[in-house]
Amino acid sequence: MSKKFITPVGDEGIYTLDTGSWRTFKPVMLKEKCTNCGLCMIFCPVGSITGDENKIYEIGYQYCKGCGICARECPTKAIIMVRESIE
Amino acid sequence: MKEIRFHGRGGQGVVKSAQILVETVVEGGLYAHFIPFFGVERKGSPVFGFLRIDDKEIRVKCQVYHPEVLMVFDDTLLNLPQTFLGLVDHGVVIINTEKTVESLPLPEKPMKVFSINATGIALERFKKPIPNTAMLGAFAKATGWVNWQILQEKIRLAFNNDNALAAIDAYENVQLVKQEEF
Amino acid sequence: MNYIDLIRQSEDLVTAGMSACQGCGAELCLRRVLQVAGRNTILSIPPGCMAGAGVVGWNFDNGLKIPVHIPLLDNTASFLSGVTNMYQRKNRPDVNIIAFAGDGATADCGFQSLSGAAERGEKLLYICYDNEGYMNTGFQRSSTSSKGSRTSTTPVGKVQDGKSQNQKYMPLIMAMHNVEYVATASPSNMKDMVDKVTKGIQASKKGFAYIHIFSPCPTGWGHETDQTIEVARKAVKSNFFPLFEVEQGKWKLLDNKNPIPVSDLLNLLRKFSHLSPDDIAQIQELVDKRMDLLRKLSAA
Amino acid sequence: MNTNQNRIVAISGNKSAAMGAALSRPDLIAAYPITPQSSVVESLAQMIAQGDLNSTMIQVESEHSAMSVVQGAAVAGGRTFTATSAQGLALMYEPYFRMSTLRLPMVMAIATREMTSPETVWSGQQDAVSVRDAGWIQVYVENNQEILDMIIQGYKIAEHPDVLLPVNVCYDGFYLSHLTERVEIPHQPAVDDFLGVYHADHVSLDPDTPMAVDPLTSGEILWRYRKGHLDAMQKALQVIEQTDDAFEQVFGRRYGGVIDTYKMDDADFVIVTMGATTGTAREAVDVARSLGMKIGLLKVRFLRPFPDKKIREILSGKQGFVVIDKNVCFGWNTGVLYMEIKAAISELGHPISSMPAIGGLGGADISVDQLVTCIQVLVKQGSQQPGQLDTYWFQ
Repeated sequence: MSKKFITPVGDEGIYTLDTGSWRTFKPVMLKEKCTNCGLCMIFCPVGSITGDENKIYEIGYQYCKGCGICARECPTKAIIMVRESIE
Repeated sequence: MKEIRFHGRGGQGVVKSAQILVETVVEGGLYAHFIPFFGVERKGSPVFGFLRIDDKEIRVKCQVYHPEVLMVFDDTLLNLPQTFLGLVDHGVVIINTEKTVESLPLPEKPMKVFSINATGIALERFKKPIPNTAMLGAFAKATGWVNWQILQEKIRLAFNNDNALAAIDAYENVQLVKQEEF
Repeated sequence: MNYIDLIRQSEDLVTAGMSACQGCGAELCLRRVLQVAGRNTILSIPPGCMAGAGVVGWNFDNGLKIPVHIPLLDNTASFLSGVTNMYQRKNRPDVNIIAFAGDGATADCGFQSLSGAAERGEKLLYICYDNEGYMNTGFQRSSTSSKGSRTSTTPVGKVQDGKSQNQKYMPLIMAMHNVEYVATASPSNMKDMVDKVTKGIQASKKGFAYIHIFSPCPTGWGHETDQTIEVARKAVKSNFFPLFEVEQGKWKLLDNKNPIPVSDLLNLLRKFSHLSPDDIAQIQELVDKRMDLLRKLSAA
Repeated sequence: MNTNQNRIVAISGNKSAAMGAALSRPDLIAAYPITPQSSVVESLAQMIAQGDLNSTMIQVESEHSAMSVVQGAAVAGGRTFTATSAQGLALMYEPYFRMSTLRLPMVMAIATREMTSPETVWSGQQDAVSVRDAGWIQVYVENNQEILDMIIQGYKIAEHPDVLLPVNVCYDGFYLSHLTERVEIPHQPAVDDFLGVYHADHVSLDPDTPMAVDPLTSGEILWRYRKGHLDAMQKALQVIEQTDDAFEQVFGRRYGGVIDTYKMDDADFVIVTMGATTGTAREAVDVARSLGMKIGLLKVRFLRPFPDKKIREILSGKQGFVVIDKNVCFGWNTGVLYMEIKAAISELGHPISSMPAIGGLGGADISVDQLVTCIQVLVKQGSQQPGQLDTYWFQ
């Protein structure tokens, strides 16, 4: 008997929304001001900011919703929000 | 099928004693069942229940309307109108009392009355006014329907030796005090 | 390990794209909690913003990389009681059993099962993300909505002025259950939150643990999406949301010696924009009284 | 099988339910006290306290949580048990519905009871029949032996890969729950053999196989789950029969599967019962036959799935029937079982006389004499007119 329609379960993959398309402003990191403290990563609600093994932090745009928390919380004002424009 | 109705008060161990009788009959290889009447049992309030004994499976699951035997755990219950309701002619009534049969309020009806001071026996044997195990001894003797050896064993198992001794006392002292009149 | 390194090195176990609002405090907290907990975790997320945001999956897909279930709105703690007992029975006490529930599922209809599970000392960590209302259904009041708060069911009108009742204060209620661990946490104080989640998970191996997280909601509360952390920070600094923990009966309170006035927080939030100076003074008084009580409890 | 090792005891219906559950070795039991069920969980707690039963017992704060705890344990792969009655079942409804729609097998005993109002604690079947459309399998039993046997069979049916549904074993509150009678207790190894070990492989919450249990599911997909659930119910009709056969082979007792009949072969009229009234009605059939009435008995054992085909076969050649309902079907002026049977016979192709009868509400007794009188009314009126007769009330 097929197990597909017995109990509803999600085991075929990860459900992912294109939240990158939600932005009207996007955060841009000014690397010359960045001290790589990592607070932007800590406070990013969507997990779009990652740090590598050298503790260098970077913003990924695929899922960034453009909330602006990183820009506001950056202690050195190294992130600015810029208007998205149609490419 | 033999049908017996129990009348007692909450705290007198009516249900427990009836269950012991069922266990006794079942262990003897026959069939029995007991349905307590489903009131809200409170210490002192009247309680009753229905016992059936048969040599084949008992199918009915309802109250007993025409008992052959009444087990009356307390002579004060004799005044209640429902106590004698439906008792068959020449039925057996087993009463826990220390009074004489003449002073008991019995209806005018052909019946056999057995008397036993079950509360007195209980107080003597285990210092508690719980007449149920003594009543079982009286029942065994008065009806002859259960295996007396097994019953004593079951009482010992459910309670203790003092209760079994109370049953034996009652077995030996239960009196037929009235028979087949009217 | 430094908490920043811990988060940097931990796998994000939540789907990369989930349907939570921009600047959602709860999404932030969920990701961080699971980074601390790791893959050896079973999560229950009752109906609410986080479940609605798709992390319990959609059709045949999961929204997390770990096993997750959406219990009923009112049975998260009892459902997980069954799960954790089976895991103890299967001799797998290493599996973290965690609830991530909103305030409605915690303080309102889920309160009975939560209290029951806490009283029984079930081995699980129950986290409440408190955004002070039913935000997934459009900001109706809950029992944790703050006094004075405008909600869709306690509107501001000619004869009514937002929520007139005081907030039910869950952290103390849970502390009074004498459980293994109780704490409050705020996303603004992330190191503290990471520490507390770590402790909560450890405590859940011995008994019941409860963490109450202050979870700003830009959509419902009416602040800019980038202000989420600032709002949370001001809530802590004004003692509007005190940070404390009770570890096996031992109290520890983060006491702000010079708290900012609560108006600094309230002024950021549209849900309080109708309040008069008198109203704000009343809220300040409530906040001060609660802080006094917490000081007494933690001084003992 | 060495049946000598079976024990004969005299126990109450609740104790019988507890013994049946214990013999099935549940991993986890959760329960909350309610009259008349309470002594089921008291007995189980006692067995655990004595070390006779190795189950985890969770003393919850409500029936809602009782069902939720067993649900959690079931999703985590456990075999579970609980018991309830009336208001407890009503409080449980939310996770109760979910248990079946998550397709989690388990057994729950219901010591059936009247629903308030008026305030009552006594017998009746209103509670259990009210949840007949919540996706559970429901069996109604006649005596204490059947309680025990059907709890064991219940697990076998519930866990069958073609079924995967939870099962209610419903027995009349007080009339069985508090009735003490002879019960044969099967030997544990025989039950272990019969049931086997439960492995849930259609759903689990386990970090080793991460999955979302109950993700959001849209309408274009959801219907498949409902259809699968209905199909499983229909397959259960077969599984119930097979299980009864298999049970008889091991334990020597059979119950007839989804229905049972008594003195039906030459009967013109039929009395239909469900639950403990059946035994009393068997006696009434004997009495009525001695009075010259050609009456037989149909015992409906399963209300869900409903054995419509078998019932239609049984009733097809008969002149009329009466259905004894210890419940009411609001809106139809009858009991629930009557309506179900009426639906089942709608395809007979010829009219048949039928009488709804309602009694036993709130613990009211139904005696042999009363049933004989009811049969007399059926035979008299049913001989005169086909179709639905006036509802007969036991007073």
